[in-house]
Amino acid sequence: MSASIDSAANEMVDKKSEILFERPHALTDAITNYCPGCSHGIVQRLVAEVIDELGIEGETVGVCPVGCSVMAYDFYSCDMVQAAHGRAPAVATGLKRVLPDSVVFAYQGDGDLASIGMAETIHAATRGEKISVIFINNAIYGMTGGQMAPTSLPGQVTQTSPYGRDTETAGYPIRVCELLSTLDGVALAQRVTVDSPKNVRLAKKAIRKAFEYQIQGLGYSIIEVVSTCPTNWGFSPSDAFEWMRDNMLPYYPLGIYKDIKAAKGEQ
Amino acid sequence: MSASIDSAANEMVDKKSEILFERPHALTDAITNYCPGCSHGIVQRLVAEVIDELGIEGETVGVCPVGCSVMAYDFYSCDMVQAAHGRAPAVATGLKRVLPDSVVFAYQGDGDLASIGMAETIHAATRGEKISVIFINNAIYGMTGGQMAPTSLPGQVTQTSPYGRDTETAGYPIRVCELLSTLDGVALAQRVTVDSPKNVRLAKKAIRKAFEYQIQGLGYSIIEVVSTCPTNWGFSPSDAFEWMRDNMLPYYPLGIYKDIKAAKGEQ
Amino acid sequence: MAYVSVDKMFCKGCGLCVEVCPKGIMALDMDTINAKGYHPAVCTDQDACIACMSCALMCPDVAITIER
Amino acid sequence: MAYVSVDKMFCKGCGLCVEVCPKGIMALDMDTINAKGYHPAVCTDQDACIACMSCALMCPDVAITIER
Amino acid sequence: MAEHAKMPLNIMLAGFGGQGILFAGKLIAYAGMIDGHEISWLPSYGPEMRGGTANCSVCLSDEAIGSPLVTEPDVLIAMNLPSYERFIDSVKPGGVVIVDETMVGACTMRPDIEYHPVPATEIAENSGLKGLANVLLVGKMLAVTGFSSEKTLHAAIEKSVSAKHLDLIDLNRKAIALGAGIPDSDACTA
Amino acid sequence: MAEHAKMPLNIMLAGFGGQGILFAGKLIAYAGMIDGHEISWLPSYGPEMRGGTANCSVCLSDEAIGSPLVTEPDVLIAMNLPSYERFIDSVKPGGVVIVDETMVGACTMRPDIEYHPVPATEIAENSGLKGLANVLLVGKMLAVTGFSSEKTLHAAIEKSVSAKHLDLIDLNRKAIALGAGIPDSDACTA
Amino acid sequence: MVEKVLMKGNEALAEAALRAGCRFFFGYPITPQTELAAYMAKRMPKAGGVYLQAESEVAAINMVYGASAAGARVMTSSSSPGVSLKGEGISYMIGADLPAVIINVQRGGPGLGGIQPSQADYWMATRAAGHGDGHVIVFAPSTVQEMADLVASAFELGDRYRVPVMILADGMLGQMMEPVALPEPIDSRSLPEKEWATNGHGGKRTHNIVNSLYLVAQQLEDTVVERSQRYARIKDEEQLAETYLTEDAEVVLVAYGAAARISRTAVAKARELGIKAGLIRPVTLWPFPVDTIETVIPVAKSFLTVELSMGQMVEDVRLAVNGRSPVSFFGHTGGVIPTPDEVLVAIQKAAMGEQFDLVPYHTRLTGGAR
Amino acid sequence: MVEKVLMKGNEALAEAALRAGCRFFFGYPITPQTELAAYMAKRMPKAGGVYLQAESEVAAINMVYGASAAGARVMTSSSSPGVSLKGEGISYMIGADLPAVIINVQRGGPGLGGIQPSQADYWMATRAAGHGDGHVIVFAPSTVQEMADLVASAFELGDRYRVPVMILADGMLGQMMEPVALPEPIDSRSLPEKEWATNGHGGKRTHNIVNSLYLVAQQLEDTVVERSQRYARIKDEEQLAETYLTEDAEVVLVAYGAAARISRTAVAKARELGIKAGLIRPVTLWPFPVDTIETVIPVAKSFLTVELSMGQMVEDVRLAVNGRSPVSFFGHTGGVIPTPDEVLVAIQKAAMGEQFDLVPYHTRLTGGAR
Ligand SMILES: Cc1ncc(C[n+]2csc(CCOP(=O)(O)OP(=O)(O)O)c2C)c(N)n1
Ligand SMILES: Cc1ncc(C[n+]2csc(CCOP(=O)(O)OP(=O)(O)O)c2C)c(N)n1
Ligand code: SF4
Ligand code: SF4
Ligand code: SF4
Ligand code: SF4
Ligand code: SF4
Ligand code: SF4
Ligand SMILES: [Mg+2]
Ligand SMILES: [Mg+2]
Repeated sequence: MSASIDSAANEMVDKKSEILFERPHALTDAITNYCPGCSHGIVQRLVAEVIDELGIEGETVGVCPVGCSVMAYDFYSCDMVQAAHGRAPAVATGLKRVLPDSVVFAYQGDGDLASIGMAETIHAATRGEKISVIFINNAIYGMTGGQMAPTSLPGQVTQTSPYGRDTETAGYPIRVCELLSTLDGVALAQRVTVDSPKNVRLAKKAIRKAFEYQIQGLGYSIIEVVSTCPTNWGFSPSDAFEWMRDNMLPYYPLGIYKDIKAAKGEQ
Repeated sequence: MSASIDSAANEMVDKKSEILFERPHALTDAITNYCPGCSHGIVQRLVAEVIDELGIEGETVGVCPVGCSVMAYDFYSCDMVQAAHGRAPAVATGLKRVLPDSVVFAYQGDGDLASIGMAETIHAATRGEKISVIFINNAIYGMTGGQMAPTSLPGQVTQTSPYGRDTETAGYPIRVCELLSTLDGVALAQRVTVDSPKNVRLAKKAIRKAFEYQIQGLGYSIIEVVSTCPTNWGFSPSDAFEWMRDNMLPYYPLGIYKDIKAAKGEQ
Repeated sequence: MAYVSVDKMFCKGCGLCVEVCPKGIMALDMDTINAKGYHPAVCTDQDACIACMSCALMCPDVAITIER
Repeated sequence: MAYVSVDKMFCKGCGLCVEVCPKGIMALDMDTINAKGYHPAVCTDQDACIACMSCALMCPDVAITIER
Repeated sequence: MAEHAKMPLNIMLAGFGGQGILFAGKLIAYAGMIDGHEISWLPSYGPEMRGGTANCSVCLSDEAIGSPLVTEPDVLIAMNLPSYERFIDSVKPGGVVIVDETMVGACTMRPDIEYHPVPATEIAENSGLKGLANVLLVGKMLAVTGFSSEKTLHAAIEKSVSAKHLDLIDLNRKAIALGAGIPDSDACTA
Repeated sequence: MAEHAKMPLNIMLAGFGGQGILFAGKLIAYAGMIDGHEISWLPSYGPEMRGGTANCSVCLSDEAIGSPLVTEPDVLIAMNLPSYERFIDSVKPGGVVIVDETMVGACTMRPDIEYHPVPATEIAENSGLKGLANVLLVGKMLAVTGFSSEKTLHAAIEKSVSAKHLDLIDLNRKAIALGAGIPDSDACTA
Repeated sequence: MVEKVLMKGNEALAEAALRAGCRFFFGYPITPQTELAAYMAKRMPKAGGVYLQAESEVAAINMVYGASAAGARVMTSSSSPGVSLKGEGISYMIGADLPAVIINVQRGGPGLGGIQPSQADYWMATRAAGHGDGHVIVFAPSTVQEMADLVASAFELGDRYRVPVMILADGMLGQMMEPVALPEPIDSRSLPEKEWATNGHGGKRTHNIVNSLYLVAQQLEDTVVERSQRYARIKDEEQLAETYLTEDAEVVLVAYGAAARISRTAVAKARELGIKAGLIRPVTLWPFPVDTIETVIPVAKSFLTVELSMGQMVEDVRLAVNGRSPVSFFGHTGGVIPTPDEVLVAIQKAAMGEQFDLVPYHTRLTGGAR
Repeated sequence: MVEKVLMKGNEALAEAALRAGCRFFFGYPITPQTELAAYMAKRMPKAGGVYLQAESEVAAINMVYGASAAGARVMTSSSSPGVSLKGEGISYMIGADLPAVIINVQRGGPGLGGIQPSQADYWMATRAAGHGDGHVIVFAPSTVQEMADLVASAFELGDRYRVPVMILADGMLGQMMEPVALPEPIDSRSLPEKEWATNGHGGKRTHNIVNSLYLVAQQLEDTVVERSQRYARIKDEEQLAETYLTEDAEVVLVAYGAAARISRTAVAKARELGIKAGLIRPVTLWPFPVDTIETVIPVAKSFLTVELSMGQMVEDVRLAVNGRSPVSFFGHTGGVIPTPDEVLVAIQKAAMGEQFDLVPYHTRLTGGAR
């Protein structure tokens, strides 16, 4: 049988066949604008799968600020709001305060969340705003063509650190989970990655937990996904994951940085 | 002898008398706009004393953003720059990059530093910008008449939290030293207060260290001064200190949160 | 055994599925080029598939469906 | 013994010096009112002063000079 | 000016923060409103208020009020010396000036105005009305200008004082009556 | 159009990102500049570039250039099918169209243009000039339009290629010569 | 008849918003709008609404953006420097067709400036609340009563046309008290549903999107053009102005807000001197009431614009008059309040047929009456 | 003769700044000004200067404020939404009399809009860079050569008048390459000292203060008035415009930047058709070159403004013409580039004495040529 799924082939599949894996309902049929092999695609799918599993598509509003995922409003089937660069936490706050019974998530890049949007991030977190933030840390400004991000590594060459990030003048990368976990309003802060099927599964679990904590009204939850940008890093997708493992993970260790339930001994 | 120091009385003082305490040179003769008994006055003097002791008045540029200390440009004898609300770290960065051999300090309130200016604060800190920040944490917006600050305590009544700060809706106070000490660019983060002569002495030592670290090029230094706002708290100056000791200090413990030299075993 | 199908329209030929398949049965079809200019992936041996889902989990473009 | 002088122009009568003086010799002069409407502080007994500097350290308006 | 005051009547009240300047202005404004006039009330605001002086413009008129900022008052109520000095020259010729003599203690140099010094703070303290010198002066103004009636002012007090403080309402009424009855001090006629 | 090209000459180059479209445009622009013409070079930019198509407008003129955006090209160089399809209709009647036949493979439906298909990618690969199909096509354009001279193009190459890559300069020169010499493929004349 | 209460302008704005069904307020403290936020902080929790002090004006306007996207009637307020900071957010609201009410209680500028009343943000309000082609509707109350009344209109028009609406007040109007008859509270449930709102599709419709991004230029132009058609309707239907003695006026003053109050007094004084002066008081600044200007053109011999600025609205008057009469300007800025007598001097000059720009230093040079 | 190099407009701006003695650049990434920042990031460290990627546009403009206060020649660059965010900071610079060069490589708006060329920030640049009474000088280059040349003028005028200067470009000019003869680098040491700079008094003078706060209204007004006197001088002395075939022009086009290039082609085409068209190209947008407009008034029968917006500069043209001729508008917005033929159609209409606002949907309705 051919691997193609043109309609004829589809019809040949036994009607009673069990579907083990398919496109989640919470994703539209739009082809994304992400480059081949970009982590954005994986993480975006995980969020959609979680929405499906929790059966909350009709009550969910997503916020996509500026970054490579700016057009996520076309990709998700739930209601979507495009937000100004860095302001997703504020926009999500406005939404959530009006719709306290809805589920509001923001999908932010590292430039968005940790550079221009740092004040909004810290304050949504300290307010314990009941939103879930999916944070794509790819150590670069993807959308604008590869400038230094607040999470770019020391020595990392980017368009705006052409001689490698010099910590003397450009400072040090920010570890967002570590930073946020000092704040009282944070219910969950966890760092994951998606470089292998196993890690993808773990990432999804974390995202699900973030949504659940929101639904339980526990506060602000953030899942930082250490990600790749094959295009601007100049690697193939799988080499990009390799570079990420070798260089980013030591600086950004995976793990749970704050879990309000675990802390309370509930888990 | 009369306590008044009108000129006649002054002349009566023996010329060879030793002066044990006097107005520092780095302060002008202007009468401040601070309310009676306000901590701002004490801390402002300490900074001036440190400038005198280090003999750096001619090389120092101070930055005063908006807040009760907005007019500090009239109070210090060194060059002064008034900055937009929250942007003192950015303005100080601009100054310091042009004048790397000068000493640049920013004198910020809690609304200024931890609310509107949070992004600038975090980023100046993570860049290890070689500036010294004097941070007046009085748990209120003094200048605008007593609104809730990011550091207002849970339950604290202010003009904009008339029923007491409700952490469910208004979130939790931010502990700035704890937050900043997670960042690599920070050389010194210390919390002090000025409620007694002893603590005033300690505060001055800390401020001096902050300036010294800057001069040594070690990075960003911040001295948080847990302070009072008798006017907007509605207490007498000394009752205000009492309230501060009873309520603020438990939430904002004094101490050194980061000291790059101590960490390196140099001190 | 499972049916692994790749939607050519979505696939961007990134090769991540190829990389992770424990059975080595995913490959890019160099003879096909889709509308976006990519060589889509294809399962070269459905019978060998152990339905481990690795390919689908890694696929950034949700191009893969797995059925039994 | 030291000379503690308070500059009336600067003093805002906040009373912090009064509060901290270990010898209890600082007081607000209720008979004087300065241009800003405050009762300035005054040292009521120079001879008792131990030059501990407490008053000056606490003074937010740098109104106090201490000499020996 | 003892007959019923002519409209428009522009009033400036000034003193230290804490002397109740804004409240006194509000009483006058409410009275004007109850009497059916157009009225406006404008405080000075901003950091200068803190610890410093406070002042407040009140306009009563029978036509729409233009600028609510009183620059040439028909009536000046001054509760301290700096305020007196700041505003005395701006009073309209023929205007009324009422000062808390306890605080101001100055005699006027202007022959072209009606000058009414009353030791309001002192009298208030001696009459169990501590802190109500401001209202006393409103009473005095009522007597001098006839801008309203005692009845109206009582109603104004009810609107301005929270109903929770019934006792305060009473004290305020007393202060009005007392103020209306105080004769000019003769400090300056001597 | 084989005689020296008439000015103004508006050129559109289009293909996939990575095919060197912008570089080919730059060569033409530099050549025009060296020849003393007014020139402009305008890329398409933005996210659409990523992975997708790239195109570039080059204008040569003897007067000040107005809009640098070429909407009705005198010359179209197309390096893939989507680009060919997007721009073919906009070419001026009488204009020149040069396509990389390896990638485009289409024959034109327009009788009112000069159509020059050459299997540039194939020839480049077979001639040790992998990746220089773009420059080959510039050579072909030179031959077809006479917009400049081989000498000028050599100078343009020197300006466009970093001096560090002397070998590259040489390869580019070869590509120009090779391109100028390729005859039109007869794929479409059949 | 509704009983009148004495209220500050800032408080009237807040109370009127509550009565117009606004249950969401996001702001950041700044003088001289303080009382508005304080009032909201007190009342919102009791009204079952949300008062949230944002971390900055930037955050506040983006919270407004989110709340409006969710379909709520929402308000923010600030003063000049804070409104500058909202520029990007306002532009986003325009681009995403989101209504909201934005209050600017203006103070003196530029920079930190001062905290006294000013009208120097006229251009920012009417021309360039942010980048790009776009407008907000701008109301300019001149009494406390009008502050209360215009809030309701602002929410109304915002929802009807899907544009942000700004109320351009100033420190004087914000701080002063006047008697006000408060409008009746509306029943929020009676408001029409916002079908475009991103409030969760509940499985009942396709997903809604709130967005201002259009990477294809032609698509972006199409949205801007569609919006400009709404603007054209607004210009046709929503101009508002009050006139005072304009019927036979030879010198027509044009002034809004606080400046209009002073001008009105000056006009009355001028009439006493036998000068046929009149006043047009724009209540909407955008759309600018060109139709009202048109009505006075036949009789008017000259125009005089009075502003608490160096002269901004005067350009709109000149555009409307288009050379048919001289248009002069008189103003003070930085918080200095012109006196009616100063304006009277300017009226006298204008009555003599001069055209001038009487910025303050000129007045002082020529011995203006202050 | 200086050898010409082929450069992108964005790069020319950067290189010219370096040659004008600018050693400090603070910016935040945004399309379509990317190459400028990238160029600075590469060159500054080698030139002994500072390239710093700020955490946001707000931070960037405040770093510029600090660097300028310290006396440096300093630059920042952004594109429309980012420039909105700089509004408060620019207003502070105006208020504190601090010079700097601010680049806006405009893109389509409002909101996130698009990234294609646009001129829709004209009002923001010329009227309301921020709150309060204040202006920045605005230059509008229309070739890459001019981008290089105007940078030097911008630094010059900024320092001379102590005002921020904006260069208003657009995505087309930023991205295109043209030959450019770069200006000679200046010797920074030859620049006059800035006595007002807060660079440490070194015991040699009293302390300098950089500030825009004046709590006493009269003091604030005095500073604004003093500044407005500088503005008056700028208006007298610094207007710049280029004319093309205006001497006998009956239809005078007014267009700047990219729109001027297209208009120039259209004018040439119109001349071929026998229409006496001409073009005024403002090079300074503020001060607007009213003197140049005045020179063509005697002959001009009608004016046509062409912009990549819904029509903004057209108001300045109307203000300058003041009713003496009809002033029409034609434009596209959102990144759509008008063709010379479309402009030609508009010229033909204008030549027939009509006054119109040809926003794009009209063109399409009337079968305009695109
Ligand atoms: C106010 C503003 N500044 C700058 C930009 C330009 N911009 C768009 S996306 C982006 C950064 C993207 O990086 P990141 O947030 O890390 O997302 P990624 O693309 O890497 O997923 C920037 C700077 C903008 N759109 N708005
Ligand atoms: C952009 C902007 N927003 C708001 C304000 C108003 N404002 C002035 S000072 C201040 C806060 C003062 O509080 P803080 O920083 O804690 O200083 P403090 O007065 O308590 O010393 C605010 C909100 C302003 N000047 N600018
Ligand atoms: S630029 Fe990088 S982050 Fe953006 S879509 Fe491409 S690979 Fe992903
Ligand atoms: S308001 Fe508070 S912080 Fe400000 S000067 Fe007065 S006491 Fe100090
Ligand atoms: S499901 Fe597992 S075995 Fe089957 S094709 Fe995918 S990766 Fe290979
Ligand atoms: S992972 Fe998905 S997109 Fe990538 S090659 Fe495989 S099927 Fe195609
Ligand atoms: S120096 Fe010490 S003892 Fe002397 S007056 Fe001051 S506090 Fe009292
Ligand atoms: S501490 Fe200073 S200001 Fe306070 S009362 Fe004593 S001398 Fe006066
Ligand atoms: Mg990123
Ligand atoms: Mg504070």
